[in-house]
Amino acid sequence: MDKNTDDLPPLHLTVPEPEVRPGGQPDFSHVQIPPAGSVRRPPVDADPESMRDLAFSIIRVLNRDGEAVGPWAEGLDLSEDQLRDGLRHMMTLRAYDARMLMAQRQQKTSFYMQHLGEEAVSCAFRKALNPGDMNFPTYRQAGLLIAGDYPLLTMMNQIYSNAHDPLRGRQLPVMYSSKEHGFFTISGNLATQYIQAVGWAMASAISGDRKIAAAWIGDGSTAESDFHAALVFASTYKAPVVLNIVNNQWAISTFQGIARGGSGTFAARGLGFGIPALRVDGNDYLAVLAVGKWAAERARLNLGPTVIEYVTYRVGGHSTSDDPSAYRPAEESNAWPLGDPILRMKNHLIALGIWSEDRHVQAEAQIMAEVTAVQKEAEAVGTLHHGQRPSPSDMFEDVYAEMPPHLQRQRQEAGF
Amino acid sequence: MDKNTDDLPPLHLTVPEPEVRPGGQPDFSHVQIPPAGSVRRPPVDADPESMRDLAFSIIRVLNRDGEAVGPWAEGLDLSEDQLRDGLRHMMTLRAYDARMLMAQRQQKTSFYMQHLGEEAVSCAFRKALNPGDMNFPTYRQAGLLIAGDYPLLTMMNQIYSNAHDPLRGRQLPVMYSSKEHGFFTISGNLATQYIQAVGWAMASAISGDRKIAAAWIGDGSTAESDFHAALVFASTYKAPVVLNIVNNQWAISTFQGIARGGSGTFAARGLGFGIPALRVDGNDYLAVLAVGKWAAERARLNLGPTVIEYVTYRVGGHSTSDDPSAYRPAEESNAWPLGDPILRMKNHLIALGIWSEDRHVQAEAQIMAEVTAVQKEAEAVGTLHHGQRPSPSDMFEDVYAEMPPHLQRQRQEAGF
Amino acid sequence: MPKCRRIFSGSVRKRGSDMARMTMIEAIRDALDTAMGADERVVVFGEDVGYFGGVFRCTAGLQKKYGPTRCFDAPINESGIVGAGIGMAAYGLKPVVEIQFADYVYPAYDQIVSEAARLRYRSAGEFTCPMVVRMPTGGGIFGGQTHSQSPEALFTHVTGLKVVVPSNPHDAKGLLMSAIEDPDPVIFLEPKRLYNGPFDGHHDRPVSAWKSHDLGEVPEGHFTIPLGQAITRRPGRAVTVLTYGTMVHVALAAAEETGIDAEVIDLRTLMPLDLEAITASVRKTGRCLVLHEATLTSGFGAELAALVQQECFWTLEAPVRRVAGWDTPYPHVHEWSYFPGPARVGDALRELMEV
Amino acid sequence: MPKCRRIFSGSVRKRGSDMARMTMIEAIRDALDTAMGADERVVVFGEDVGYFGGVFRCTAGLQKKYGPTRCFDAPINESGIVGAGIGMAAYGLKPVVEIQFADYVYPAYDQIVSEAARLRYRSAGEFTCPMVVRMPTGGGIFGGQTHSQSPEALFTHVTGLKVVVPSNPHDAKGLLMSAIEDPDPVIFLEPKRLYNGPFDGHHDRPVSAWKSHDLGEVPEGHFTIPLGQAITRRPGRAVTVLTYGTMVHVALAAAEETGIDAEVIDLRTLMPLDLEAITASVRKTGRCLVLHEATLTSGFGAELAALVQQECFWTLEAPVRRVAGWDTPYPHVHEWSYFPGPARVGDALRELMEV
Ligand SMILES: Cc1ncc(C[n+]2csc(CCOP(=O)(O)OP(=O)(O)O)c2C)c(N)n1
Ligand SMILES: Cc1ncc(C[n+]2csc(CCOP(=O)(O)OP(=O)(O)O)c2C)c(N)n1
Ligand SMILES: [Mg+2]
Ligand SMILES: [Mg+2]
Repeated sequence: MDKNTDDLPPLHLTVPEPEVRPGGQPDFSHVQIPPAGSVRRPPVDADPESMRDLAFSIIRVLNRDGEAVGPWAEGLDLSEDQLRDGLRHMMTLRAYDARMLMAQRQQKTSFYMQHLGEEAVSCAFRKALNPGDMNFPTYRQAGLLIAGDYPLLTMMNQIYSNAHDPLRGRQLPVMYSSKEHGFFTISGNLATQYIQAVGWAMASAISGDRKIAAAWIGDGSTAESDFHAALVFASTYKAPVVLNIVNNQWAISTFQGIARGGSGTFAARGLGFGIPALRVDGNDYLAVLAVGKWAAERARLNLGPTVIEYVTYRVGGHSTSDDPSAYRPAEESNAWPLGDPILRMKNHLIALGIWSEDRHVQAEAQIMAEVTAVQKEAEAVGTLHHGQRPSPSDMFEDVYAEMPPHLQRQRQEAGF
Repeated sequence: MDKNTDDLPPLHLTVPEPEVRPGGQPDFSHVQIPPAGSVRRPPVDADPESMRDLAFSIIRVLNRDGEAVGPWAEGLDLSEDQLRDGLRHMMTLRAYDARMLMAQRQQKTSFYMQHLGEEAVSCAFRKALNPGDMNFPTYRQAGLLIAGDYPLLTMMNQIYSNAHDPLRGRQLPVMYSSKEHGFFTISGNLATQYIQAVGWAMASAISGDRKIAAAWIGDGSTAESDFHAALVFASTYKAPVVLNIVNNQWAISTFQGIARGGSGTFAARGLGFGIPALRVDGNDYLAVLAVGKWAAERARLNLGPTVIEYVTYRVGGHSTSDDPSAYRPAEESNAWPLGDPILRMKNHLIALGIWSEDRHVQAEAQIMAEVTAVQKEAEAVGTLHHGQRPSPSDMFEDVYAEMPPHLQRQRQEAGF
Repeated sequence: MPKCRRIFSGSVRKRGSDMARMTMIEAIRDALDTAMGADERVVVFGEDVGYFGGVFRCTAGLQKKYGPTRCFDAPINESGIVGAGIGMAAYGLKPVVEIQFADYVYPAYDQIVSEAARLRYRSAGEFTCPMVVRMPTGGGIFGGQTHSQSPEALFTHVTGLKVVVPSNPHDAKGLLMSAIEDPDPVIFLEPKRLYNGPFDGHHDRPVSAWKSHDLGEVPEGHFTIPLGQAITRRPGRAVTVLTYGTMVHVALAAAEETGIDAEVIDLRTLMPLDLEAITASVRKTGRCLVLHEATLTSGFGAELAALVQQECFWTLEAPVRRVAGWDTPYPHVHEWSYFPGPARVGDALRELMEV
Repeated sequence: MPKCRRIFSGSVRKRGSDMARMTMIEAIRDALDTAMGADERVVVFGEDVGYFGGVFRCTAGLQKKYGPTRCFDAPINESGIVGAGIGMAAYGLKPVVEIQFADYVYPAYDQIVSEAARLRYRSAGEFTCPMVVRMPTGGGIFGGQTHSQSPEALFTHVTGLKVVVPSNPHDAKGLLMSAIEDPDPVIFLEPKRLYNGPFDGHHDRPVSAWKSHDLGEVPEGHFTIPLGQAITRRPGRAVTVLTYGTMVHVALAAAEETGIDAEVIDLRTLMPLDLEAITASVRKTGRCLVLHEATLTSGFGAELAALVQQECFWTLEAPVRRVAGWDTPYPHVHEWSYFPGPARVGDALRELMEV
């Protein structure tokens, strides 16, 4: 035993703090961003230990000139239509967000959560999956639905909790569910679905099926214990699942340093489990798609799980209940070095000669008109407090497959 | 999207299995064991990333000739008495285990858990700590008490749940508690205390104290979610805590491959958090002590947590309720390549010329006589079903600091 | 064990000679085996349940018979076990997971409460969770505070769950098979003190075995007992005893020993509850004792007492009385002072009759 | 808001002019501030509670005042928050941790039930857990199923815990300060719909503010209300209403609107429970309504009903009646059909008086 402890300076607690707070000058100079095309692309069956570096870099495809470069660009082979669809999906999501935010301010709904700045992540990843695969999303992946051609009208009906909401007004707005579209019912409880995705993938493997699962989690939520459960199970049973981490730098008011602790990156978490872990530019549609496909292929070939960290930035508030200017400089999002995913994709299409500034302005207007038209349609059905709303008698349905006697009695007492 | 999924072979679930089961030939040839003295000893303030290799090796001090060799041996500087004490503590623990196992078979207690083969881990680690430091042990670290000179008699009184049991018979046998001896009350619930240890260490840092904490967990229990909570908190706040993982190859009937999954080692878990992670020969008293001191120094210098994986083997059953021959070859423990910690320490002392075969035989007899004498003393007080037992009226005490009215009423109703 | 009339009301089974003598462990294993044999979607996993067959051996032999992807060991992470089970159930399998002891279910509590119980509701029936969570419960084996708990009330308060507690091998099989076939999540609590034989609380008497008990006779093959049906274990006119699990046997012993003509109702399913059976009996007897091993305050007995006084107020001749575990952790050495044994139950019956 | 008589029985405070008008958020913050100022051992942490001051702003300004090692952001891991808190409490600090919504306490349930609640018992008093776990509870803000729950019964069943639910700023401060000074773990449930103003269930009427309510007046400085003491909010002779939190205000409104002379008892502390106050009132009125927002089955109302019928059987003129949240998840759009508002409570009162 050391005897001279008393000579040591006293201990003190380290509490990580972001570089800047409101009033300060936004500064992302510590974020190391490798040039597009510079990170290697290992074969999908490479030994996880051999690609450890990928957890500490950032895979990028689109360079400053809007060109798709490097090994991750090569296998993509997207048609012009696919490229334009990608852009359109992101633009649609942004327009949708704008309208729904406004609707919330007009009290047509109680709550909304937007994707501003993160559109590429869910819109691109959707295209890495096949029909029948299942996403276990958080509340910030509506692009999975939009890029999967889920009807905007149905989404809005959910936001308005009106009579056509397929979830019958039971869920908080944005907590969509669509089995057909490979979109698992969203939970309000963080991280719980990460392990469920692993279980779903295990079930597919147990059944000798060919479907894979994709789990979704935010940077802050990786701190939750179910994240660990998911990694333990996925690693042990080599479950065919893609473990997505969306690092948008913030968890409500809490900067990513609190959840990340001393590890350099969130992707690094995967390394402790022998799971390949890749870090990707989340504002780069093509990089997200390329890495998503790589991971999906691994899963489908029964090579097991992959961790993907999408490096992006939450430009808006956490939700309509949040005002980020209270805890970070208002201009911080402008300083974010990975740019706007829509702008970058637009520039790529222009560089390819299949798009133009004019067509973009046109498309923007057209998309907004479409979204607004659908919104009218949804509002004609009803909004939170007006129009056709789900019947309160529905409240007692679906608690169980068959309504047990005590709920029948309660429904009777309620008089619905 | 890939369109030709149907051409792929169907998925199948991987369920890890141990190399051998009963009937098979024990085989540890896959366990790579570096020679004693061959693993480097970085300075305590080295960058965690720079010592990544230590999570995949095994730090060893005692070689086959009983010599203490290499960089980890150098700083130890133990006196002859300290060396002999180490041996004596391990021998005492083994004798104690033998007697208590027997007592359980004689139904003097309901339950017991032994340490056979793992004596070095807790006996040596205890000597890396200072008075005032706090261990958060599992049920398999009684060496912390024995090496800390906690009275054997009190331990036995706890095993017998007799009138002198300081825990008043409330806890299952082996679930000791001693604040004075830096031994936190053991929980029956796995892993819960790992994060509590981190909290305790944080409290010490918050208070500007100089005390550190040591957390303990088994290989199987690292799968529990609170393990993750502990690593997240320890990594984030740089808590002055040593995070011990005792990998004794088995979790009841479940081999370590189930909890470990695809990662090479349990120590590797620490790497995902940027926490230095060391793997140690758990059957090597000097290696355990050297690494324990190194980690304790880091903590005390406010450099943060360290993960230590002790590679050892659970020679006995999980508990008196377990019969391991049902799930592993009975001879497996003989094949275990790291040897017997007591034998190795004995050989070291003999090599140093401060011990002999004769003295060992003598010591063995003497220790057993001592333990047996204490056992008689404890049994004279009482055992589970005989002699002086705690009063049932005590049952209602300590639920709260002050007994609330409803418990007073219940005690009255109970008639105690 | 006192003789009790067996009334098979509600049990749906092939009649005939297909009966076997089983312990409750064997009956549970038989239910799992039958379900796995009949339906490929049934998968069984949990800590130590694979090669070894579970610390209580309820799954012994299943891995060998159905292969390691149908019955396997899980990492020690209860939240992971239940969470993975939910994912599997949502995929379309029928997972039957084991929590090694009910005392260790709390790490999985969030997955059960926030997820399993609400999947159907929040997705309007699109995703469902046909999963069974089995766990040994109750004391009587000197297991101390972490191998003795009875957490049923923590599940009955959670809407969307069904909660089942069998009291014998016969029911254990029939109820477990119903639970596996149920479209919703079922918490299946197995009184561990009953695994190897009936137990009436006389811990100082020789242990008895299921093979000499009527209810150790278990139908072979497919056999279900519908969830939500209580059963009268002993008809009586003086007082109704509402209980379940181990306490059924204690209640029967107390009735025998006091000579009080108690009607002992084995609830079997706590949620949904067979309120009709309860009120019919209490209206007849006018007195009611509620009996469980779990701690008293906010235990399931509170709900029973609240319901009985509400439904049978005008026929009650005395307040509904509760006998339960004391409001303390389960103390190792004082197990038999803690356990509500036949003496305490008998006293309560006598006092209740004196009102 | 109906006027209600304020009875300060049991509140220990400096009398005089040291009173301030506060919302419940401010009162909670004031309690934390006062406690942190007086005792260095008090530390406050949880998700978003540091720099930002909590999503409901209950901890705003505390980090600035006491520094980041006394008030800080925690990773999003409720089990970690409570588990670390237990370690700190065992060290000798007095952690006050925040769970962002009561709906998110389940991941921490194991730490609370298996550890915090039993530390003192299992170590025979050697290690203790003087910790407060605060969390916003209840509905009324269109928060849907995961921002509306009232899990109090899941804690009252766990021996070793104390459970507190304030109904106004005055009590929130006094009870929270007692909770912080308490030597044992306290679950402190804050009805979020009351944070900014009293709420009687008339969601369609203009919101009112605490500043125009008597109980928005809060003593400054050190001020405690002992745990375990109920208070009569409205004396009455016709029927006793047992309730707590938001429902206190609903009960007062229903009494006012029906004209029924109800005695409304605000329990304030559910564990330990002020049984004397309860029985004294019910023996006087002969009728009892139990009222809470949590789901009915196995809710804390079951325990109250069970106790009342047991203790007051001979004076009860009607069965104890429970009004509570329906046994369904809290449905977003049907919030006001789910919430047991003044109409439903009024109906129940009327029916109870007709028996
Ligand atoms: C179990 C649980 N704890 C706390 C919350 C409250 N909460 C909702 S979102 C959020 C932040 C999540 O941040 P992150 O994971 O980074 O996702 P992001 O919102 O940035 O997409 C918190 C704390 C919750 N929903 N569930
Ligand atoms: C939360 C919880 N789950 C399950 C158990 C049952 N259990 C007790 S010990 C044990 C195995 C632990 O194995 P390991 O962590 O490797 O420790 P070892 O016994 O080998 O020292 C299990 C599953 C428990 N005590 N607590
Ligand atoms: Mg985030
Ligand atoms: Mg082990």
